[in-house]
Amino acid sequence: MNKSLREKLESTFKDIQVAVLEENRIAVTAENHGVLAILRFLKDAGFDHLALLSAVDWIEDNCFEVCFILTCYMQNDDEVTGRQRLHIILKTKIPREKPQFKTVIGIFPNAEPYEREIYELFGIHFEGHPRLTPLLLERNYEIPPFRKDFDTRKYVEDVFDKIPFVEGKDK
Amino acid sequence: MDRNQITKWFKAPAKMANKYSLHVIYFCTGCGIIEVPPVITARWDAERFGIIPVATPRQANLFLITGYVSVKTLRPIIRTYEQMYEPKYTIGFGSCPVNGGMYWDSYNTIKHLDKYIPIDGWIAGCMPRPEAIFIAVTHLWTLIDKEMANGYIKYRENYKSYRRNQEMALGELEWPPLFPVSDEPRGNEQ
Amino acid sequence: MSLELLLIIAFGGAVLIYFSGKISPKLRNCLAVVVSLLLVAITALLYGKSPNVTFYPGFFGIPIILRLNVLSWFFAITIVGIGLLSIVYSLQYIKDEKRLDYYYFTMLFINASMLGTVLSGDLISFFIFWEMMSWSTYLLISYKGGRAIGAGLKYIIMSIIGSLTMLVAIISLYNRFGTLEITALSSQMQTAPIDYTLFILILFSIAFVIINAFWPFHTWLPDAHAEAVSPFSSVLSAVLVRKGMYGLYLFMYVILGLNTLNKLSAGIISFNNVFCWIGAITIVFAALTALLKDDSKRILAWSTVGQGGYMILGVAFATTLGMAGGTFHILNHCIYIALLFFVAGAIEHQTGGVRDLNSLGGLIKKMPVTFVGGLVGISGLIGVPLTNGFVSKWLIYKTLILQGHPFLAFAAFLGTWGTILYGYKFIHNIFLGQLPEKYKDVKEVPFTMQLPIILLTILVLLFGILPGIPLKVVNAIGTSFGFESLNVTIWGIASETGTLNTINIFSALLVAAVFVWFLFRLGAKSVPVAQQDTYAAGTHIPKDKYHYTAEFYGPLYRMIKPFLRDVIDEFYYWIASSMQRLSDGVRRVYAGDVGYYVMYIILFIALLIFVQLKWKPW
Amino acid sequence: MVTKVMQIILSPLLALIVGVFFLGLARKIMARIHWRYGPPLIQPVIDMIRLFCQKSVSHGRMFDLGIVLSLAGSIVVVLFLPFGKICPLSSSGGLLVILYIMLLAPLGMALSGGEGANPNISIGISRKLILSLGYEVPLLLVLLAVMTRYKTISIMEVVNAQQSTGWSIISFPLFLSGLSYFLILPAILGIRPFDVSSAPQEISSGPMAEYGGKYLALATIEHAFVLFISIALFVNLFLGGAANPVIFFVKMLVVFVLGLCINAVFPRFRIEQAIKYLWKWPTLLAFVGLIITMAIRS
Repeated sequence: MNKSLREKLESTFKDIQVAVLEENRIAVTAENHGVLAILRFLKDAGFDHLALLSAVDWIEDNCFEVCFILTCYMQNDDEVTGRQRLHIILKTKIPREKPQFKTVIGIFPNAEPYEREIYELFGIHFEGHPRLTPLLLERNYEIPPFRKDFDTRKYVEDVFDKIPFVEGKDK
Repeated sequence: MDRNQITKWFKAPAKMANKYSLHVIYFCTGCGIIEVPPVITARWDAERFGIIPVATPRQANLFLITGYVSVKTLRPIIRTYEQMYEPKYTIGFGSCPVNGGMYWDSYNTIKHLDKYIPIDGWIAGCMPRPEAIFIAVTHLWTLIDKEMANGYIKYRENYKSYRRNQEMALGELEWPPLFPVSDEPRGNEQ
Repeated sequence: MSLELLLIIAFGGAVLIYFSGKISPKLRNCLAVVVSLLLVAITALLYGKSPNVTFYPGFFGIPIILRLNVLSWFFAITIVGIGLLSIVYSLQYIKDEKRLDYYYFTMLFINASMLGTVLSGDLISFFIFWEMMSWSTYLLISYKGGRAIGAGLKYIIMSIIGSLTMLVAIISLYNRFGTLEITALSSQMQTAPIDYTLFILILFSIAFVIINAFWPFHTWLPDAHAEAVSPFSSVLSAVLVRKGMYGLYLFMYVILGLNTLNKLSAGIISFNNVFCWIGAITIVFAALTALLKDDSKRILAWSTVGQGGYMILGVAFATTLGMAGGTFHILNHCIYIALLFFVAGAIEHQTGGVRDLNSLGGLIKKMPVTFVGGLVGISGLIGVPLTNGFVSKWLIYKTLILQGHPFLAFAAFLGTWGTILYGYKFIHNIFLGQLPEKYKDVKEVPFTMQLPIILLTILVLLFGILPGIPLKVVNAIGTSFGFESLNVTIWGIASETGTLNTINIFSALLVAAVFVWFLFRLGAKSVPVAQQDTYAAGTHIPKDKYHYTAEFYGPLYRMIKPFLRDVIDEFYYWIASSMQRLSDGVRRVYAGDVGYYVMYIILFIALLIFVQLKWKPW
Repeated sequence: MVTKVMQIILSPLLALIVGVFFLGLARKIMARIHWRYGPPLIQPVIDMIRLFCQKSVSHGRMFDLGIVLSLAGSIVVVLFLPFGKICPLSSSGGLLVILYIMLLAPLGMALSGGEGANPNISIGISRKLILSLGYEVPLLLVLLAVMTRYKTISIMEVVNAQQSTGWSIISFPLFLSGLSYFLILPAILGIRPFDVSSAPQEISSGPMAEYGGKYLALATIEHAFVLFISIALFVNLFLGGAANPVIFFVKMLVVFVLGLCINAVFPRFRIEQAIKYLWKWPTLLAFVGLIITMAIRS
């Protein structure tokens, strides 16, 4: 089944690399402007469940990598052979200075909290997102905490360690 | 009950009563709470020592914080501590409330809990066993005996610095200060 | 101090106030208070005496008689007392409404006509004053317009039916005995055949059951109370509804007398039994329906319907204890239901017309006097010891149990527990819990509205702790009907089958409360704290959202709601709509132009000819 | 006269001692059923001493007066209940007065809880009142059956009548009423199968959510009195009430331990289930008992 999918993908989209990692894992890397078209194509092909939307911070080659993992919701794992259902991992790279990306809520509505989380922790701005507000963190940070250049130890020193212990009597 | 127990009862009934009737309120944060049910049920019966879990801080006089304290959970912990009545004791369960434990360098956890509320007893261990609670309680008894379990007195006297620490960690606090902080107006009456 | 002077002041005062209102509102207000005070003074002075005045206004030669005995004095004092308190209450309450002269006039006119019904010595004047009372009540119920007119209409239709049956009975009495004077009637009724007395009694009791809002005829009362103005709804529920009870007393005991009443039974179905079972159904049905209501005045209206059942349970048993219990309950109910309507009116006045119990709360800190009034009123309604409701209920229960009617007693107990539930809901949803943001600056009611509340609260507690005072009058009523007198003492009833000593209960409770208060002071002094500082699992308390009032007894509603559909109300509405359809059909027949009428005549003649040819009847 | 005053002082004290002893015993027996040691018998006393020494917070004057009224009401009820031969105020009001004064305790607690401005408390109180409506139906039928059977409303006469005609739990018609009373005893006491109104997990101990320090101490004393009153009423009406307090105490102990065994092993009812149960079997038994008593009497 994934053989034919590979040909279909390579035929419809031009600058796209499709690799079969393992027996039912397909990795697709594409340019970031073509991602929405690929997502729509895969959704029509039956992969209607956006299992995961996350980002990776490649600080050496100065780019973020946004990853989508899609599965077909109705096709469940095969109990007999233990073979898992077919997962498609779609990756794109976006520049690190001013990280921009288009929101995928139009195709997958359940991506809304994922995008808010990535915005809060990585700083990737998703235009077209209805309410891009902080989701988890209590305070705001100038460098989003999940980035590699965010030095947690220094942050802890200058925020928490500055708070003095309480000894002796107040004046 | 040996003879000096009875004399102790008559000399200081309040202190003895505080020792042998510790109504506990658990703050179930992090991975510590899984150690508490065995403490209450048949295997390590806590009721032998007069320790009963209660529902609200108003009825409790022992506050057990089990597990790491994230910045967000610090608010309810402070509010719950302030809602408890005066002779109250707190025990930090596990190494995370002590000094952040394995999350010592995380941006999102509170490292030293006793910068924000006074802690009378610590139980070290990355999730200590249920018996550790009884050891802590027995130590608490000796502290109460020697008048050293005075976390709540320290909180009352140094409330200004505690409040300042809390505001430094959490930014603006939405509940009025418990004790009159001299420069701020006292907002506790109706 | 004769009776005509009393009536002249009552009616003349009403007219005087209407015209003085044209001059200046202030003059009208103080005149109204002066007139009511005068009425109370005169009635109080008339206690011992029983004057009898007859005069002939040239009306078929039937004499109009005014007389006063201890029964009518008992009702008269409640009428003028509650009348005075509601006038004082409405000085501030109704200040900013329009058409105040009309309001004060009808208010005093109703009081006067009720006084007239109570003082009348013969059935003609009784009927005249009764009609005056019904019509002026209709005028005052629909005073606020809008839905009130519908409620007033509903009331007037049902009271007209009652008056008509009463008129039929009066006419049949007149042509049978030739006189309508009550004392003469009572002597002649002894000789009348049983079925005739039963016929007269049923006709009269229909009128009295309608105005007393017993179970089958109760549907007008909840609407009338919810729509009427607060001071009037307290007069309406405290005193006007109890005219039905006065009528029942008049006929069951004064005219028929004890022995004929007991003869009125065919096998087990005696007149009293039927009345008791109606009373029991009223209690249970009204108490459980009141639970479902969310409007503070509707809850009180349904409780008025319910409490009527206790009175009839006591009275219909024709024993000394039952009579004492029923009569005393009339007085108690009149006191605490007026108090509760004043409290509901005060809340409505201060919060700008809000009666919905789901959106109120926490007013105890802002209106302490009203809270104490409401609390004492509700505990009187429930019958908590040391309130007057308890003594009368104790008497009623004792009769029911000792006469061997446990199921009636069970229905009465069930009604009491229903009262506890809706009583606490009334107190909790208005006074306790979180104070909503929009009632932050609600102040206490002005003093003229507080005065009636304070007076009635003192009365509830006084008659609860020293029931001897009212029980002396109640006992006098009983002896006037021929029952043997009760052994009444200042602290309650002393009888061998179980005494009630309220002084002991009061002193025990006082000592226990003082002892517990010292135990309470033993602990450390407690710090007062704002309503935001309450337990919420450590989270911040949202404004106005941390309050549980909507669907206060949710699980219970879901269980008893299907059984409590007001079938009687729907039945009446069905009758009304079918009557309307019928009259609509008739309207089509008389279309109005002559052609139709000629056609009808011809058709009719053709029909006659056909019948003659076919069957030759002539 | 002196013995009267002595009795008036003695009976609440006795009731308090018995009630507190029952509280301690309850926790000990519950622990033993759960295979654990359980606290010492005097643990409630220790708790109360500790609670009295704690500071506390008050939400307004009604918050204080309500709990005082509730405890005073419970003490006054004890004065009307015969404890063996001691019954100080039996002459001024019988079973009806007891039934009505038993109202003061929940009403006082409800008023003071309502002032605590906490929805947990309001939900707890509304459940408590629904539950009281639930168990009052069978309780009233039971009391009416007893009253019609002995043709009196004074409890002392019921006790004396039972001396001669034997315990009413054995006599035919009242056996059903006695069984029905025993079935609703956990509901009256508010213990395990029916503690839906003070459920610590769901509504953080209902009406007691805002009580701490001396308020909680008074609330536990009031609970001890309610424990004593409900069981003493059962013993007086159905087990013939004893000649001297010791036998009376033994009878109460038996009834309490039996009730406790049911309570220790049952999960908690939801409020609808509780009402359905209360209005099904106990009411049926009480109803049949009342019908038969009326039939025999007339």
